Amino acid sequence: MRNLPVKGPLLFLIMVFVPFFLSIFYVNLLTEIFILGVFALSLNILVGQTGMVSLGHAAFFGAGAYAAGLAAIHVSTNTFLSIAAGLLAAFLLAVIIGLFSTKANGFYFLMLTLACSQIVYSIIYQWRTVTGGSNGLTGIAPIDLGANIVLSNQVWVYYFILVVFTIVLFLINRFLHSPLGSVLIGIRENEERMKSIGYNTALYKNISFIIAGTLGGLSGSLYVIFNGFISPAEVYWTASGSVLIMVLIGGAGTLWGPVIGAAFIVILETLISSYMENWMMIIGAVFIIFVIFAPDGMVGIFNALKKFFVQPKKLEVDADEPIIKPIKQETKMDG
Amino acid sequence: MLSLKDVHSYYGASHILQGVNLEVKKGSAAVLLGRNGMGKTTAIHSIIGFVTKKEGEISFEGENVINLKSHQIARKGIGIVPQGRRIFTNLSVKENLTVFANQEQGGWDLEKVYKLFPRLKEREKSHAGNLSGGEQSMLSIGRALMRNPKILLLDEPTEGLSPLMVGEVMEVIVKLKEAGMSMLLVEQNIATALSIADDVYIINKGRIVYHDRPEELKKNMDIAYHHLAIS
Amino acid sequence: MSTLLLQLINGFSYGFLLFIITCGITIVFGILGVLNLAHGSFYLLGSYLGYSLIMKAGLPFWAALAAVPLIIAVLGYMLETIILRPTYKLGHLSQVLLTFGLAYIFHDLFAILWGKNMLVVDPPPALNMSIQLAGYSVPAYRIALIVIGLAIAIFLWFFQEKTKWGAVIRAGLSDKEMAAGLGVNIHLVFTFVFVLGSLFAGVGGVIGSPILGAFPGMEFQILILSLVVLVVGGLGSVSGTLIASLLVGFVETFSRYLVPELSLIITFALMAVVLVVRPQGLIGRRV
Amino acid sequence: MEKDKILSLKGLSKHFGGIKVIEHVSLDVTAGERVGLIGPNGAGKSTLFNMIAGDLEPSGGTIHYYGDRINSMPNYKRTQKGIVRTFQKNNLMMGLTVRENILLVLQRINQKHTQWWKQATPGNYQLLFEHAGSLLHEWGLEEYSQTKVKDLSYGVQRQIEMIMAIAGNPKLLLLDEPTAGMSQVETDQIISLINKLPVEVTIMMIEHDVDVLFGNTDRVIVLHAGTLIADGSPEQVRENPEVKEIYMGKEVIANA
Amino acid sequence: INTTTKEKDKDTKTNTEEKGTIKIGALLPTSGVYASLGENLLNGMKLYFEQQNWEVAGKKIEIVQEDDESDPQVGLRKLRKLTDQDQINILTGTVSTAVAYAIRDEVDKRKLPYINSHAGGNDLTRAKRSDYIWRSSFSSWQIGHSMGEWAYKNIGKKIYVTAADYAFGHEVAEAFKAAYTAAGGKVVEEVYPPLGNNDYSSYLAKMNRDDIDGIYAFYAGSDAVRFVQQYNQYGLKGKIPLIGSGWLTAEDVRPQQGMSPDGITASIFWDYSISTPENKAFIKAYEKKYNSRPSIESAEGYDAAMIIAETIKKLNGDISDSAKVVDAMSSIKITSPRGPISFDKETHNVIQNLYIVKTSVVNGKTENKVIDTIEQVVDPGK
Ligand SMILES: Nc1ncnc2c1ncn2[C@@H]1O[C@H](COP(=O)(O)OP(=O)(O)OP(=O)(O)O)[C@@H](O)[C@H]1O
Ligand SMILES: Nc1ncnc2c1ncn2[C@@H]1O[C@H](COP(=O)(O)OP(=O)(O)OP(=O)(O)O)[C@@H](O)[C@H]1O
Ligand SMILES: [Mg+2]
Ligand SMILES: [Mg+2]
Repeated sequence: MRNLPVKGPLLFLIMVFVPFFLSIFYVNLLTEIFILGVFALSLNILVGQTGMVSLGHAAFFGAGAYAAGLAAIHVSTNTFLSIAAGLLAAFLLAVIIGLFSTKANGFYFLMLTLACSQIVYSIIYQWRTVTGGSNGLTGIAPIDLGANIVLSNQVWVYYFILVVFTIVLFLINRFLHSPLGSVLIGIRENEERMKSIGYNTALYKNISFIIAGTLGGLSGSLYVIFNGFISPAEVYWTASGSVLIMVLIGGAGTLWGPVIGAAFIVILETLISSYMENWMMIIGAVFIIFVIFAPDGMVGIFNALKKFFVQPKKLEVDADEPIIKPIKQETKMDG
Repeated sequence: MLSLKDVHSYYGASHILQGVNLEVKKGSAAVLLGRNGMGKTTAIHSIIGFVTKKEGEISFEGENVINLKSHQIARKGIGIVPQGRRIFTNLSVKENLTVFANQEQGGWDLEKVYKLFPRLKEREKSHAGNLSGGEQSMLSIGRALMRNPKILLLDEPTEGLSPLMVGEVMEVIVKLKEAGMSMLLVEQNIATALSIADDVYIINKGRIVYHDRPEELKKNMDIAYHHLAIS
Repeated sequence: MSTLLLQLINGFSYGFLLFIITCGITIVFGILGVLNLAHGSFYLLGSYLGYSLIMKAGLPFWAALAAVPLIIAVLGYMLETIILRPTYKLGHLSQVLLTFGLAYIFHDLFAILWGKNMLVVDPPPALNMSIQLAGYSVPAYRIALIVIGLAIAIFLWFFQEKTKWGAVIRAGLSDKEMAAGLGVNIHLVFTFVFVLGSLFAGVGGVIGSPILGAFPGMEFQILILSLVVLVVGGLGSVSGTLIASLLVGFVETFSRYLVPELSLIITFALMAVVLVVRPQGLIGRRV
Repeated sequence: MEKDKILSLKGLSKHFGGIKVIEHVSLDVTAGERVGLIGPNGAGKSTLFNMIAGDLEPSGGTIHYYGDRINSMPNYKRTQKGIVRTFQKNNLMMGLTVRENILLVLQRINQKHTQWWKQATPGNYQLLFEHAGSLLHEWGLEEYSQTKVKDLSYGVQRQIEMIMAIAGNPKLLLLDEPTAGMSQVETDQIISLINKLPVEVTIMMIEHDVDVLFGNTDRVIVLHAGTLIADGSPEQVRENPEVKEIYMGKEVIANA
Repeated sequence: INTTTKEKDKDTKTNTEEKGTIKIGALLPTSGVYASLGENLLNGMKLYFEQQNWEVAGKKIEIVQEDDESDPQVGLRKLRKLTDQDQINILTGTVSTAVAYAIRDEVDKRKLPYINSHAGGNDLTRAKRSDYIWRSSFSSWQIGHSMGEWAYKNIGKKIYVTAADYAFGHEVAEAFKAAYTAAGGKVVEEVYPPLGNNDYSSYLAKMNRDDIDGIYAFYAGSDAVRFVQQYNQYGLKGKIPLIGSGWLTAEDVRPQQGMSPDGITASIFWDYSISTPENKAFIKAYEKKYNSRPSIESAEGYDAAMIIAETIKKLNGDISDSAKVVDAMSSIKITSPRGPISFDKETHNVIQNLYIVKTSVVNGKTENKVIDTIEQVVDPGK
């Protein structure tokens, strides 16, 4: 993470030039990866950092997307207004759901979030006059940044979403290992003990839930801006499951893991399903291989490789020289 | 009865035990002393098979058990009172005692354990997780006794026990020894340890740095103090 | 009045059907701590095998009911020993992912083997009729479900509460290493439990197929339903699961009758209410 | 004076179902006192601590802290107000490093815990990291600074428990068997560090090592079956025949 | 099992490079809830083009199929792949209306000729109408409406309406109710169980009443199997007549329903029992090739393929101008297995016959039979 100031901007620059080299299809695919990347990043705050595994995160995606879409249709096509509407809706929903679901722990929390998101789903599904029911909300105007700048070209949409994505990633990078971020990590490790050292864990869990939910709403509104539609399928529990898998496959609790996971799943799904009908089987097999051979996700693999190639000498020393870890006696003997 | 020859153990890449040699003779008590973090628990865990990455020879009644699985080792007649007690918190006190009991070769049964620790009988139906620290220690000892092992591995069994209880447990240990039970005891309190030991080992950074009979050690406590860094 | 009686019977039979379907996942999760997301797939495989044996090979229903669970149990045995075992040290989340991957694989396998249409199994001939009750006809098979479900419940309750096995397994859950240190071959125990859970998934598959049929994607419906019952009941006690199954059965049956507009959310709303009021489920035990 | 009375228990009781674990315990502790708490196993000592620290709610009676009734104040608030405890059974953030564990305490004391815009690196939070470093140095545990707690031996973990408690700016420090599982050296070290704490820090200590206890307290309280049976100077309590009978036993433990 | 579409397509590609190829994108689900429908649609299309030797007006035909999983997000992603990567000339498919709506703007923006071959959402040829989107299948309205008057005349004056709770179900039920009440009938009560519901016993208990003359039901797939079976098991069969849409007793669900569908009447635009020469030929060819009966969707796929081929023929193989393609398509009039069909130039929806079919037991199996025809139904377009 220390070298991010160099690597980050470089990566950003590469991404800026991507549309000049890749066909529009890949630009669109990348845009989608960024959107789902934000979604996965938001869930990672809950799952990877605070240790609360949620199976209902799609509710916030949906809240953000529907609010943004409805705002675009009924109020104004201004994109910032749509996003604001999406953020607000997701925020409010997160406050409500967080209030009681954070009281439960572990598997109960998972199921409670699932229940809440299914309730959100069925509200969206059954409120046909507003949401279009199972057919979804369609015909949402393209990006309009105000002052008559309408981004109807997919490449501009790409840039817009790239910028938003970069900002989110930058902030999350700061947040992940900040003092507040480490409070959340502490809760993941041992909530009871965190209380005993003076943290109101219920409050922090709620904060975590609200941040994650609101960011989830952001990705939902970006989705609407990008695709021009939203349907209940994106709010169904399977959508929550798939973002959870992105986080886990990529590497929970790491910065890049969720993004890599999102890219991996999107690419895998798009490419494999074009070439063979039984793509679910392949994805399933990939999961299994990951769990058994790379339990820390893709980021775990990278780290292992890095360790293997970058510091092979150090490892050998470790193995050869039988230094037992505790060598505190030296300090002791001095005194 | 039990002997370790040049045992090396690892946690991942860290090499903890670095050639430990140690022997427990039949019907005797060997005591393992050492400061915190020197490898006492690792030695015990290597014997019972909780540590899997290890080399060397651990022979029990003439058979090398170093490559066996925990449950196989335990079934050979090795009982353990682990550090931190590790009772089954979601079982009742009685279940903790009876579920793993091995009554085939007589000796200890529920009644006897209850007689030794009346407190456990009072709490018989409680969730073991609700017991006080000392009560959990008693339960852990009782659980090991119920297996009627040939050798007992005791990792700081008196931790958290009141002085009265420490006395009683020590008495039991002495009686067990008289009845022919062998044991390997890890203990922090030197006085307590010496009072029942037949052999004393001191471990430092994963190596046995001292071994003698307690009488010899008592004659020259400086050595012990030196190895244990007591000034 | 008589509609009420009819709905009561419907609630009971649906509740017991739920219990038969979910008891397998309960055993595995409650005792083993493994959230088997492939449970729905095991169930569905049971239904498909039942279909092949009964409708295609012409075996009697009861013979299939004996054979299919055994096949699934063998499959469970292989999966547990080959794939699942290496993941126990990695924690619960790994198993969730792993079994989810399995569910994906099964999904495509089923489509290859049994196609994408819905398949239905006929109930055993002796029960393939309707009984007249209070002026309404009720399928005899539904009544039989109540009896079968009750029998399974009693068996499992006895197994978990009245034998030493239950305690050994619970001990293994709380500290595997220590249980092994006390001479228990904990791997064997885990395998046994998983096999038992698979067996009941197979039983559920065969018994459920005349009512629910079998079609691709159904495994995920069954899975969600099982999870709801599991949580409402309080993770893993047999009695909790039974009560939860009946509760869900009744609430669904009656809500459909009284407030059909809400039937989509009613189970989830029930689960949310139970969890908010009792975060440990009805018969709660900390996991 | 209410003011000096840092802690005051009146008729405190705790029942679990039918089991009466603590019954009508009344007790005043003056600021700066060093109080030892002994009693047979299962007497209710840890339970008493749990109630003072807010991990358990009393079934009856009251707890006053600096004159305020805190019966139902949640545990984290009590910690913020200076009631800091250690646990009889190691209770740490196992997956984090030693330094991270300590920083979690320090950042709260220094009101930095709500900052989210800067990574917690030594550069950004120099003071906190230096403080953590000096604590570890003081205990001779620097080399474990980056080790995950779960990879430490049991005894070292107990030391981390102590460091975290002391780092938490306690006014009332509750130590539950601080030296259990410690070797002789570490025991001595802990005692000397406890004695180095500022005089105004009030300490209550449960300890089965009677030498440690009688040697380092100015008042000893004895609990038996949930009731208070003795309260006095170490000498008085030591000579109390009832205490000898129920607690000391035959005193096999000679002074080594 | 669906034999490898992809391999087949690759074959055609290699032998035909020089002649010029027309690529038809088929956005059809082969996984997810509507997988079997997608498969049948594709089978119908392939049958037709095979009969043409994969060549129309001198051009080779290639089908590029993508699985939309009936998920709008995936559908849009796959549409982009079809247009950007595969450079298709004509699009067809989508079973799910939600997917059709989701891709509507993109299709319109790209001026891509699109023959919708299944999704029935009314709005696709109403408010969301596009110059480039034409529908050869049906609109929900056509399905529901066609039964309204007939039911009033032949079933009775009071009816209970039930449908799966999703947009399609509601649209069909609305159209039926409007036509039925307009004819003079009274809808006594309605109930909408969720899609994919597994137990209808309590709904059936509600319907089991003496003051109704019939039940109108819209269910398809597994819902249809369960509903019809339980309708029988709970003793409603023989007491209250059941009518509905053709999917209630379609070719691909009836085998699973046992004898339960006996006596049900339904309205649909194609049925196995239509005894025209075109249909007989189609069925014969289909059964020969796939060794199973065609379903409604197979016929839809066959028809869509036929319309695409006719359009290409009209333009002599030059389909470079979307406007001309659309224009050519608008005046197509053919007689397909389902009877004479043409397009409504205003709405772009198909004009077709609807058939009332009744199910009865023949030789120990259930069979449908056309008992009435409602000629040339035109969707009102609003
Ligand atoms: N949650 C609980 N439910 C039921 N009984 C409990 C619970 N917690 C503690 N007890 C019982 O209360 C008694 C007192 O426990 P406590 O932990 O306070 O003892 P202690 O004095 O600290 O003993 P030790 O010196 O062994 O640590 C014990 O007998 C214990 O079994
Ligand atoms: N799971 C583990 N992974 C890595 N290192 C470990 C692990 N457990 C223990 N260690 C290290 O092994 C060394 C020996 O630990 P061990 O527990 O055997 O010490 P001990 O002598 O029993 O100490 P104590 O008196 O504190 O119980 C310690 O340095 C410890 O940090
Ligand atoms: Mg140890
Ligand atoms: Mg205690």
